[in-house]
Amino acid sequence: MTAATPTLPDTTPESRTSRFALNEGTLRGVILAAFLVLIVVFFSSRSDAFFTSDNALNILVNASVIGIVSLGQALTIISGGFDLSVSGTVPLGAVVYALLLNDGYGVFGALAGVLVAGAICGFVNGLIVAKANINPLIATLATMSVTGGLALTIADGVQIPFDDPEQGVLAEQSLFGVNNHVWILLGLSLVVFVALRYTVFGRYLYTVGGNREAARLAGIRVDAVTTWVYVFSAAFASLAGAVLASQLLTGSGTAGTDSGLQSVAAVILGGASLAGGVGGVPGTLIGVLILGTLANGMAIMSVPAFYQTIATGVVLLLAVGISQIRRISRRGR
Amino acid sequence: MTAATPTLPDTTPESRTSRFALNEGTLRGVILAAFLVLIVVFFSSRSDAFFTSDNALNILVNASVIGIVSLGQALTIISGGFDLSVSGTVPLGAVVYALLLNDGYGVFGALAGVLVAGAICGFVNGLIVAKANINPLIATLATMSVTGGLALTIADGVQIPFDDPEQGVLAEQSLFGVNNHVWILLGLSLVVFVALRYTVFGRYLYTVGGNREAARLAGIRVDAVTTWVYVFSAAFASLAGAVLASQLLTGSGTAGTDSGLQSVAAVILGGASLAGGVGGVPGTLIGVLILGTLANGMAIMSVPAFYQTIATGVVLLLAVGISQIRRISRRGR
Amino acid sequence: MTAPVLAVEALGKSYGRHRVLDDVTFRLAAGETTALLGENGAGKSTLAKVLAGAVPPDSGRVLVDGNPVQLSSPRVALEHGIAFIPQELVYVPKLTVAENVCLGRWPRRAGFTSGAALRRQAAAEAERLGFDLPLDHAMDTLTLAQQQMVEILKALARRSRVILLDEPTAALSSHDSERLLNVMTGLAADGVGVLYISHRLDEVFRACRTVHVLRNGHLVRSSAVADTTPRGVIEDMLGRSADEAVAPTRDRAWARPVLSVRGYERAGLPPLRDVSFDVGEGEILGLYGVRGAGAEVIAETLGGLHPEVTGETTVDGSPVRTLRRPLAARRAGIAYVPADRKSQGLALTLPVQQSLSMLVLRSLSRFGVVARRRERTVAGKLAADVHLRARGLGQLVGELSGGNQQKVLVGSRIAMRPKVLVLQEPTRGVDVGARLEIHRLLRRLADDGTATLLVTSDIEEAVNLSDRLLVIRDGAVVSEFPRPDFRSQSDVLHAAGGLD
Amino acid sequence: GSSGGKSSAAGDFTISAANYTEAAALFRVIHTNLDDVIKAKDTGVAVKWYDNAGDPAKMTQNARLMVQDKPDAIVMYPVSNTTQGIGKIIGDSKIPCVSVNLATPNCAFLNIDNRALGIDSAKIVGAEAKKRGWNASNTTVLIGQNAASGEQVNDCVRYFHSTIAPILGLPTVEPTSITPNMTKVSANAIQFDGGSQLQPSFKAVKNLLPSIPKNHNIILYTVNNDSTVGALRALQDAGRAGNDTLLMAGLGGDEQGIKALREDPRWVAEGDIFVSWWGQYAVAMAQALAKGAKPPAEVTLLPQVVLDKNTVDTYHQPGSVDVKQLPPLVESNDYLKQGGFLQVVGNIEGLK
Ligand SMILES: Nc1ncnc2c1ncn2[C@@H]1O[C@H](COP(=O)(O)OP(=O)(O)OP(=O)(O)O)[C@@H](O)[C@H]1O
Ligand SMILES: Nc1ncnc2c1ncn2[C@@H]1O[C@H](COP(=O)(O)OP(=O)(O)OP(=O)(O)O)[C@@H](O)[C@H]1O
Ligand SMILES: [Mg+2]
Ligand SMILES: [Mg+2]
Repeated sequence: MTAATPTLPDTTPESRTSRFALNEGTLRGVILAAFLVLIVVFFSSRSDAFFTSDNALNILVNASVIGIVSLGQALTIISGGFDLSVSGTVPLGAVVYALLLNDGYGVFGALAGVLVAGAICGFVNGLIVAKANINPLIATLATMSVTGGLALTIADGVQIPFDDPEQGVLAEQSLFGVNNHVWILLGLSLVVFVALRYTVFGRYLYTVGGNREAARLAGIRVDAVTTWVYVFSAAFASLAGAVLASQLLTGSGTAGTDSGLQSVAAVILGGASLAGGVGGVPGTLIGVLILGTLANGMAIMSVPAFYQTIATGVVLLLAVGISQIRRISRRGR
Repeated sequence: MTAATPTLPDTTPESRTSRFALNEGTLRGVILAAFLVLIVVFFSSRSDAFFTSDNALNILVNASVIGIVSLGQALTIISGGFDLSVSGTVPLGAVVYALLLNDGYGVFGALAGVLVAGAICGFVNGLIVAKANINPLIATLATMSVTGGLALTIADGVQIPFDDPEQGVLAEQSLFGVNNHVWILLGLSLVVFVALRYTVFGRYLYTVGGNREAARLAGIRVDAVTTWVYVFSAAFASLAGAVLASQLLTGSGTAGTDSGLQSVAAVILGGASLAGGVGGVPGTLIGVLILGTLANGMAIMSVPAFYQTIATGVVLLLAVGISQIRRISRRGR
Repeated sequence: MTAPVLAVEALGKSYGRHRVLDDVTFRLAAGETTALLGENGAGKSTLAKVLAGAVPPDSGRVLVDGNPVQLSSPRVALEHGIAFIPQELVYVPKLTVAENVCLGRWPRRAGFTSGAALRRQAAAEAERLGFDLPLDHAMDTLTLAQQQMVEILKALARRSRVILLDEPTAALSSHDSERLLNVMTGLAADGVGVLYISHRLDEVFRACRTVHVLRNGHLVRSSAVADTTPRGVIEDMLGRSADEAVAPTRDRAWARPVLSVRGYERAGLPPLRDVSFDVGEGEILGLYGVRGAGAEVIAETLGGLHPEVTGETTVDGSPVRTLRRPLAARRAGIAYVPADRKSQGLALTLPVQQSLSMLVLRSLSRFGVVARRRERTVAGKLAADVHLRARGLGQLVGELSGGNQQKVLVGSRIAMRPKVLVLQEPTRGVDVGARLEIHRLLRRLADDGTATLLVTSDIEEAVNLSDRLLVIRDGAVVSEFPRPDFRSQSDVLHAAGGLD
Repeated sequence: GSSGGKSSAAGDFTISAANYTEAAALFRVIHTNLDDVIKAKDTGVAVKWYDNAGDPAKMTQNARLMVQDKPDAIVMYPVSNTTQGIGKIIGDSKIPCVSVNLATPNCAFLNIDNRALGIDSAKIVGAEAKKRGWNASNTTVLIGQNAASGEQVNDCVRYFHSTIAPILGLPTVEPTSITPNMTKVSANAIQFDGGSQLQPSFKAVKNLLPSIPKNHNIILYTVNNDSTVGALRALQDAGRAGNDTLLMAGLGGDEQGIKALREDPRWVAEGDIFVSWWGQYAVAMAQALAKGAKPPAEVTLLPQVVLDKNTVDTYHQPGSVDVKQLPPLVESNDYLKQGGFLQVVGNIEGLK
């Protein structure tokens, strides 16, 4: 038998076009962005107070804590994991930040402490998930308990107000009248965006999330990648805690305890898949903004509290549903 | 090419050993049960008040609400899904139950109403997950908002005390001095156990959870199975709400809102996998009991509040970790 | 004499109490192509996985260039120059072909990488080895055969000193297989050591220099290929003398059509153009075409996977209204064996018994409750029919060797006793002995009246088993071979367009 | 203040108010009762409501939105002691502000005296228990805190304990050393965290019950009636709620508390804080502030009184929870008269 010719009939002619056509993920992002615009238009038509630059900043200010957490969460979800423990790490970061500030370490010293504390929590998470091979949902649910309890213990159950109320610099406005923590969010977004798109670490992440075993067989240090992901996620969450404390001028062991589910919702809303291997920064930010805009708009419209809850759920469904319409239904999960 | 004789040495489908050998799942269950015993022994050695029949009943009474929810959650997780919306369905069930009781429908009438309300919520969940193909975590996170908001709306934000305090029969003691809702839990456990093990529906569940696409190709109505699973889960949660209302003699729109994560924790602790296709009733019950016993034992020992939170996390990790030790690390996810 | 590039000494491996590898010792020299043979479940894949660092051995040593090494992870193995293509494809579904080819080896500069450079790198590798693949497509949009080609390219592109190939040709057409064998020969000439696992003895005898045979985890033969015969090798595999190959009987006269397909059309890729054929009662109709010609789409359509295909289908005289989903196919009496057992066929978390009974559960139950005794009997019978090697009916499918998983898949479809049996790659990864048994089984089912449609990329299987063979090319039926035999092989290949 | 919000009629006094949460009856009545009054009478006040939902982050968002409304005054019911941040936001806006129940920087503070409530309730319960001969050998005090709501709120249970312990000869513990993390207060006292809610209280008490000696009588007091009722259900379930083995004091003055005080022999005191009127007091205070009144530096007191079985009908219509009249103004809140709103609403003892 002789060798076959290398050209095979099913090397589809479209393969060339695909680079220019919208791929599934981008399309989804565009639809979601359109949905966000729709929400904004709706609220603007209902209230004059909504579509103002002040209120835009308002939305950003409110969204930035959960936004920072969501950036880290996006990393874990893309890597095929899950980090509920941020619900405990955010208050831990807040409490540690307030303590260190009050102990006179200054904003930068306190921030360093917060990042280290977060990184330690994340390292433990990473070891548990990567080495002990425990399902990330249950592992981080457990460490959420631990870090949350630690935050309360450190604060002895009470809130720690900043001794010097002028130390909320993270929450203050600077360049262009935009709050510092919004800049932090934007800066981190850029860094994560570049890391995911253009660095080897980013490729590792998508590979590990897409198929752990394939990554392992390809010689990627899956455990190390996984551990790093949790370190980043916890460090981001801890930083978000410092921001939250700066907003409140108080380190509270009970603030931000809903950030786990909230950030997961934002990331998934932004097009990531819980199966791993899919997702990105633009989608995540749009997800955060949709949730934030919704909360803001409804509060401005004085929608009764319970209806707000219901409406949030419905809009979440709509957003995910709409962005999925074009999806090829061929595969189940 | 030549042929082989048809009989091969160990084509032994009838091999006797396998029926008695411990398979991975059973082994895991045994280890977990041993862990539970360990916890019991520990607390018994620390407090005389712990190891009494009264306190055993105490634990059961506390565990039965989350136990009933977890049975339903086990179904969704085995089928490869996830139901966070129980956090909203439990209070909805509680509120509806109280309303119907106060409207004079009697316990059975009210129960019927509660089950119907739950089933409707579950049906919607099922449609969203199965037909709209939205990831169950995000879908049920959204419907959790909706059902939770509905509960508050129906109750108009207030609690609905039973007009007749004698109507808490679900929470009363009957046969052998055991509370009715504990009997309900045991009865349901038996039903679900049998359903999972011995019925066609149970088989379909494991198949769909094990590989959705393979199930579909095998002609299983994957959508229908999925929808039923969510109907059951919500009906169970709703029933759990009625039990909770009976315990409190009040339908409260804010009670039981932690049942989503709690039940997921119990089911996973009990050996189920979030990837689907694995899990069962005995494991789930052990998971529920471990969490319940821990809370009870620490309260009796007067462990300081925040340390209880921390300890719960640590023990959860230990339990999952230990039961995993023997696991073959071959497959990543 | 220089040390062999790879050697193992007294290797042992157990799963639980089950001894999978026992005291295995062999060596692989640079530039040597060696075949590793054995029945399904003999331990071939396990050995390969140990050598690739994917599975730790219980005992024994591995030596690279005569130095003992700890292959504690695939990463370490790769560092020692050992590349591996596993039997079950392991790729990243959402990434593009280019990214999968360069997995773990992105072009990098100070931690940064670029998509364009990656694509260039992948294109260069593909070009060098003569592979034509849609580099920008997501992996999960490819056919199984294409995916297999990507996996092969991925391993070859690593420029390793040792390449372990675990049944790489099981899902490939003869054209692609041939291409691969040529590349292998080229690699060996360049001093690469190749370990080749296959159930296709003809390939082994053409492409390999030495052969090792595993039986129940023991190495029972190591010799030069020239010193043995296919027959001898098979006897080593089985541990007893092999039966004479019996050409399947096909004396039946043409019978009434049970399955009729009329005017199948499909616009997408690959397209179908006015495909019509009948399968008679008791007939095995083969469909053969090169990768992408459309044969597999026809099978998938009959399995209910392509609602977009238009045309008419008749089963047993009554028209099938729609084949929109697999359930409809099943209801029409069509049993379908999909090509990819892992993603489409089996739930690896289920025990063997439940996998075998999956499609007939309703008939084994009363009022929704499964009659476990009957299920056990039925499953036991099926397991014997397909010559399953398992520790018991309770063993999880995921723990079976690849070939045995395939047998479970075929068994579960046969259980339906269907009017029409549609098979895609029915013996993918099945050993020679069991393959013949499955062929006999299919023949027996046909004799009982089942109309069988066989789509296989294995030309030998196609001509041996089919009563009639249709060649598909560019989505259309281009020629028909009544009663094909091994002499028709090259004609069939010509007609299919593979030899132009 | 500046011009009013868009939703109100021209010339109205506009207020943006944020409630602790709308999901609990206790707080919801603040909103609904005020709405009823405004709807029923021509008060010239327009209130726009926000819901803090028990969440500090949400509260911060609401503070910003309220400032954005540019109302004549702000009323804030903070969710925890994390008020420095919102104090800054509100302070920067220069809008007069009333903070209810928890102090907020740059806001005038309107509150009940939790400490006094605890002490007064302890005196009533203590007297009854002493009469029955309860002492260190046969009594356990069960107090239910809500750690998340901060120190001030939990003062009631801490001072309750420190008051009742000496009366019955139980081990004394400094109120300030009873921390949120504490479960075992002394050999005769246990603290649990019921989160001010029914079910968590039920669960917590259910779990700790076995640690209370079987022969002990129980004295129950918590931060609110939801928590007390939840604990009571658990005690009932365990058969530990007999008429001669349990004494309770409620806190809230809501329907369940008043009803229980009238009907339940074990429920011997009720800290009545007239929560449903807090909205009215807050509005009056906001108006007074806008008119330039100087509030006391510490706190402006809300109406409160600890009722026992004999005094319950002094302030409530017989057989109902409807408030007949409110306690008279005291020194610290006398200036609320300047606002004028209380006069419109009427029914405060001694105020026309
Ligand atoms: N993870 C596992 N757990 C338990 N048993 C296993 C596992 N993996 C493989 N086995 C068993 O090890 C034996 C050898 O399997 P292996 O995959 O090496 O066979 P093989 O020679 O490659 O067969 P095939 O030709 O079918 O691919 C089989 O009996 C199989 O059931
Ligand atoms: N260690 C290695 N790993 C991967 N690829 C290798 C390795 N060594 C050589 N190759 C490549 O394998 C390919 C096949 O070898 P080569 O090009 O020499 O074949 P050939 O003798 O030209 O035969 P033909 O082109 O006819 O197949 C070459 O492109 C070669 O660079
Ligand atoms: Mg194999
Ligand atoms: Mg060469």
